Amino acid sequence: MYPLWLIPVLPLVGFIVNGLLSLGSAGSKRGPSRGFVAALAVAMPLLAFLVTIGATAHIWNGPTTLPIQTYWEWLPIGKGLGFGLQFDRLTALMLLFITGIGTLIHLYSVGYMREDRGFARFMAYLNLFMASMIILVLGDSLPVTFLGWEGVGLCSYLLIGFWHQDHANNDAARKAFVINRIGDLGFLLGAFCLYLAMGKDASLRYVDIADFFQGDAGKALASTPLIVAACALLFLGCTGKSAQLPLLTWLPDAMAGPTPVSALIHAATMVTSGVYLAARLSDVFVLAPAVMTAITLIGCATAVYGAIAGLVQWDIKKVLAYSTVSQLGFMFMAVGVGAFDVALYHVFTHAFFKATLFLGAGSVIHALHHEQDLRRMGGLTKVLPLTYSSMVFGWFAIIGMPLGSGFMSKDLILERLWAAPDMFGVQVGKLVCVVALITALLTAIYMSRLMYYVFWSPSRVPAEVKAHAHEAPFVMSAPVLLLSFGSMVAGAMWFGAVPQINAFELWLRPVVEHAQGATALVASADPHAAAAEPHDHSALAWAIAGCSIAVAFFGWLIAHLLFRRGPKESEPRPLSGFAAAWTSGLDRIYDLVIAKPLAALAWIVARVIDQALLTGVLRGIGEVSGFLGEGYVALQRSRLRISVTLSLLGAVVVVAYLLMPVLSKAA
Amino acid sequence: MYLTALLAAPFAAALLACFGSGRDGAAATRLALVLALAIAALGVPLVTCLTAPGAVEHAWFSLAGTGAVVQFSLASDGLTAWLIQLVTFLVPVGLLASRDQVGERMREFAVAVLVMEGLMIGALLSRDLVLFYLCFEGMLIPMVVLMALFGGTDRRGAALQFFLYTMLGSVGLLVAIWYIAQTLQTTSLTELMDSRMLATLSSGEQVALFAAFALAFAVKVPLAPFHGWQARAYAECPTGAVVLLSGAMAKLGTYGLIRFVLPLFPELSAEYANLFIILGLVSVIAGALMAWAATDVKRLIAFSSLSHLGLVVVGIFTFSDLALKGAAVQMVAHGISVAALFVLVGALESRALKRGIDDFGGLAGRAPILATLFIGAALASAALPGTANFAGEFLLLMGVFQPRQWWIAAIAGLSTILTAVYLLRLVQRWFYGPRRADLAVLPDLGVREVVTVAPLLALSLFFGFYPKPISDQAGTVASRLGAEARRVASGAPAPVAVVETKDAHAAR
Amino acid sequence: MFPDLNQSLGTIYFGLFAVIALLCGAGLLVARHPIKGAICLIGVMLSLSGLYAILHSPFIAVLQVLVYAGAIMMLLVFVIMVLNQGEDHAVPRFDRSSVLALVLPVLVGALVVATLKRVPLVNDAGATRGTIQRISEAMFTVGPASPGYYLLFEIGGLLLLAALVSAVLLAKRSLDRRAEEPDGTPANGAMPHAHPGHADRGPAVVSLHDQAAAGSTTVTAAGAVDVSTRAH
Amino acid sequence: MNAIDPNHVQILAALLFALGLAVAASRRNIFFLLMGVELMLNAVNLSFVGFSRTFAGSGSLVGHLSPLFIIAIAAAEACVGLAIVICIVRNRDSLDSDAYAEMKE
Repeated sequence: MYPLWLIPVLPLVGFIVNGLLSLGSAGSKRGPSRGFVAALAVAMPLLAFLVTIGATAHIWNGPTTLPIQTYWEWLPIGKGLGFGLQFDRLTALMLLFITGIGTLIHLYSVGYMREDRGFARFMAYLNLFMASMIILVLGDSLPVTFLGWEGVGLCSYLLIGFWHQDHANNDAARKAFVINRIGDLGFLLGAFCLYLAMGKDASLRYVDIADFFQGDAGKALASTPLIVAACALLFLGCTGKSAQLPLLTWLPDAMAGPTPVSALIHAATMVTSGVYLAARLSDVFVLAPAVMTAITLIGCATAVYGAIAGLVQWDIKKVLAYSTVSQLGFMFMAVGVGAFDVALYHVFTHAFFKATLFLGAGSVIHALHHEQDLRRMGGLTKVLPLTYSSMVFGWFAIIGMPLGSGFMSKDLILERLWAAPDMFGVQVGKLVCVVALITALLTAIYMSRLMYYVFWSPSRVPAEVKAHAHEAPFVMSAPVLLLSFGSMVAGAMWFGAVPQINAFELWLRPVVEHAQGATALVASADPHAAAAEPHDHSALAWAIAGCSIAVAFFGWLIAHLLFRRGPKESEPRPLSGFAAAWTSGLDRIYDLVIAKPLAALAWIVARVIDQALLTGVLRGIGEVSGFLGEGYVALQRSRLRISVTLSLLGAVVVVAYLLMPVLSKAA
Repeated sequence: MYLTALLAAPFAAALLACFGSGRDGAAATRLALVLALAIAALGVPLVTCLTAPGAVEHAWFSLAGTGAVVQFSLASDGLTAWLIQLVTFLVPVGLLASRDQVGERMREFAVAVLVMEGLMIGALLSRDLVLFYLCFEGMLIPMVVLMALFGGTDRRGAALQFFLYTMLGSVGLLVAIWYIAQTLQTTSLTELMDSRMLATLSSGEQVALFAAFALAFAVKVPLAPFHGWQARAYAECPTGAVVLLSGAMAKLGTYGLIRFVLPLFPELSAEYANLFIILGLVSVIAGALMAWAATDVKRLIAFSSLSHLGLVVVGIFTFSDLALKGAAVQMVAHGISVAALFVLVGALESRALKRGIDDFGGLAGRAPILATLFIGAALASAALPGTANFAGEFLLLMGVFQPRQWWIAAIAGLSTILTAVYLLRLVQRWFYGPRRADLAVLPDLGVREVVTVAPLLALSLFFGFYPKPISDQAGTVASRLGAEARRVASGAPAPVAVVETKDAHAAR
Repeated sequence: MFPDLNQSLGTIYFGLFAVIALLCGAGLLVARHPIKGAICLIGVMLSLSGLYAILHSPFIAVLQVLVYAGAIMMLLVFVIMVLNQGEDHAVPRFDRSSVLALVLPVLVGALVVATLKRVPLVNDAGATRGTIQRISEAMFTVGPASPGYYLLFEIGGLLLLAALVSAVLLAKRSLDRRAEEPDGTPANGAMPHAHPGHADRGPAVVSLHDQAAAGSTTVTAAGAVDVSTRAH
Repeated sequence: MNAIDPNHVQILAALLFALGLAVAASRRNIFFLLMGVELMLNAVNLSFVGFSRTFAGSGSLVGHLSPLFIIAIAAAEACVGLAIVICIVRNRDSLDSDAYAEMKE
């Protein structure tokens, strides 16, 4: 049996050792040996990566999945839910880039966080994150995935608030955790719905779910309230983790964390787990077309929202954060039209180029002594040549320049959108495709804006900072270069290094084939559907590819015209006007509609209902009985005479009672 | 015999502890700790032995004025066994945790704690209503002693309120037990359960008895409108006592609901299930909101306890198999996590003599071990997957979730969000933020405190990944006890076997 | 001892004594000073003595004068005069609760009258005269035929003895404490560190403070210490 | 033989008892309390003596004997009662029976 358990356990060991080292050295000035901590923290994900490659080799040409490994019985659900790990092609894909890119980012972190006192703690958290993320994708059932799902949320919390001396970071961390919890509740309830829908053979294991919903019994449930609820709730879980509307506000705030964290968690891996879940449960999602349409629309809205927000940010990390939001929107658009493989492909390419961009941004920030404002950058091409070249590759990929990885995946998404069948009589796919093209234009504009402001415009860096600005050390620049290389070649995956064309699609076919087939079935009802006719397909593909290339160049052109001279203002100040309203509008609405009323309710319940009313009633009862008691006690103790009188009165009553036969006679 | 020994052990230990040093707190602690650990070890076979220990049953005394003979009846099954593990495990924790607060008077403290342990074990083991009541009410005495002698500034008032409140709650129970003895001539639980004798009473009588039983346990849990004593008592209790009060004694309320209310009154439980579910939901939400608004951290944890146990009550009164299993797991899990939280708050309180939410800040830098353990305990309380609380809450929510009553699970699920809100608020206020100059001399946890808390968290993790022993042993028993109510609630016809025994009973 | 009176004279005497007894009783109720009350009570007792005589109980009539009016009231008056502060000017003789208390006697009286109205009593011709001889015979006959009054008599003697002893002890206890005091050993053991500043004020004071501090003061102990403190 | 109406004797005894009760129950001075009790005892004595005229034989004798014991008890009571009064007055400096209430706390 292949030791799958090693993959999560290795980083977990790193977490435990480094965590204990960090705790144990709390008293010392410098902390534990950085060399050892760094070596362990990087070695563990690297080993996990190697083990993953080994596992992938097992399913390369043979069976499409390793046998499920169940280690022990975890929860008494159904016939007993085991704690099991499942390694199929989807898992392999996710794990390869999670551990691979994760290792690179760990390496980068060694350089980035070296001087920080909490270095060991930071590396421990990163390792814990790796372990959680691995469990998320490796779990063979919804509860095991949920273990990783909340685990990554926890790590995200710990890492966003890593510099916990500053309450701004802590607030951001708390917000991320709480909003993720909202999504997690959706996840749980959705899982329960699924379980109920499956009837007597219910199980939460993915294989059982897939078997059931691919069968006739499952298909009979299509569009029933239970399935719709299940999909909607599970998608709520995805929106929380993957920062879709309406639960996206935590992601920009999460940039409070150290930059490697933003790259690893909030760009490359964790935020894509929503897409992973949707792909994993694709057989279920396709049974609720209404939810699928909603997913497309929400993805579209999120993409537009993120792109516009990215356009007006001044903080380099915020730009990238909103860009991530926007790209995640693209992924969900694809999910919504049943193009799960394409969505995952975009996850894959996005992981490379967004990690490149974030790490590059981190190098810039590092070089400029933690300056994150675009208005204080510019002209850094010469100063940071390695960073510059790698970021150019990332930029090239994200705006969809031909043959960059972003172009490949984005183009496929547009293609599938266009080909999507009508939903409820409306050509949602085509509409969304148009909007997505516009978003792609915006993407090109805001990313080019970033590049212009950082590299291609006159320098606005203060002289004393510029004097000390330097290229990042090798441990930092090497991972960025590797990733930028990846973001160029990842696009080739679709065509494949292997003999077959569509390697990526073929690779994922065993996992999502059925679900996409189901969507195609719906599609085939429409005779004009492009997907049904391969001949049209290639023509359409070329047309869309042309549009998308044109859009990329056009966006770059606009950015060149607008931003090449740098920003008008050079002094940082908070966002205002439209930018502020657009960026923090959602926050304000939530604050007004949910947070404030809830806090007020808490206050009312605690102070008014509990303390005033309930305690008041209690105290009232106490007072009354106390008053009565006092009165009685007063009779007993303060007046000797009265107690004598009362006892004698009692005697008189008794005597009178005894005399009743006599007294009742007439006189 | 074993059960009798288990019941007698804490009392014998209390006697032995009387001979401990009255001056040397450390020596008294050591003695009490050794005794408590020995008792804990004595209780372990309950869950590890494959066969259940033989039940003890012999006539004890006849209840004057009724025809009933009170049986000295002890028995153990999975549910009892696991709660006894919880109790016996929390006693040493409570003793260790109180070392600093109690100081020289450790001997008296230990005696009271051990007596309370014995009474709790008695209440859990007893299968006779009168014996149960004696232990159930007797627990109040050492608890009030602990509270009134070793508690905070408002200890007398809190102890009095606690005593009166719980006493008033269970007066009805006393009357109900008396009435049962009077009319049915027996107080044996097994007899009452097997022959369904209570069903022969008129409906008015049944409702009154049901209300008396339910009220007594609802106050103990506590359930929403009856939680008036809770926050004050928890806040004023010394650490060791509050560990037992919240960790173990509160569980006797939910235990009573499962052990007595569901099997004795299945029809009425089913009939009034919605009432209890709504009260449970109110506890869940109101508890969480009050915890959010609380400024005294012990009160905050008290309210969180209200919230979490409210969920257990909701689960119990949906009668579903999963929910009852979840309730069993959650009872143990919550006992562990809330004990850890209270021990840590107590450790901080004994250092700084305050415990307000604004009294500390930036402690993570100053006391990283405390911060780590506290965040761990808070996350366990927030039911992070991998902790026993998650296993409990997951099963509870899953069992509660029904298509027709989806709103129950939806509302109950909100507690997971709110828990995160208020616990993280606490964590942030206390442990994060800039270091404060007024807390310059605040030592981190010592070895003794780490040894107290770390096993709790380790256990929570262990049961988080492997709750099977609890869910299989305790959960199955709980599910069986709720089976009749579940059947009634679902409207299914009575199984044939029950009808037969009824007829047989009538024929006799 | 006393000759029988004829009917009319008996009734007159009865009426006379009854009126005196009632008037003196009323005087007791309203008297301001205990001495006046005591004198009224003596009046009641003397007139009752007369009543006993005309009711054929000469022995009791004599005892009434000797024991009651003579001994008991003597003692009472003696104590009143020893304490010499009996006048309760500070407190009103009656207050609101007294009015409540007056309901009770009215009820008792009404009950008796009502009963007698319904079941009138009549004199029995066989009634015995309570001479010393008859009483002594009844009381001191020992043996199987005895009604057992001698036992009561013995118990009464024991009771009186017990009363004597307890009265002595009650009165002596405070004297005892006063005698012990010069030794300077406080009963409850002074804790020297409790109030070092007060040490010069004598051990009794320290003792009192310590008791208060210990919070375990019993009333009698505190009272005793209080008395001894005042003696300083 | 004179024939004093036994009803009148009983009524007189009842009135005296009532007066004694009134004194004991309404006066706050501790001496009046004691004297009220004495008055009630006397009234009971009178009642017994009165009943000695309405019964024959040993019944009549009881009416003569009981007052003797009552007088003995009254003496004992007065003796102890006064000792207590002395004790209390020394400690409390008050004859007000209401002022002794705190003794119970």
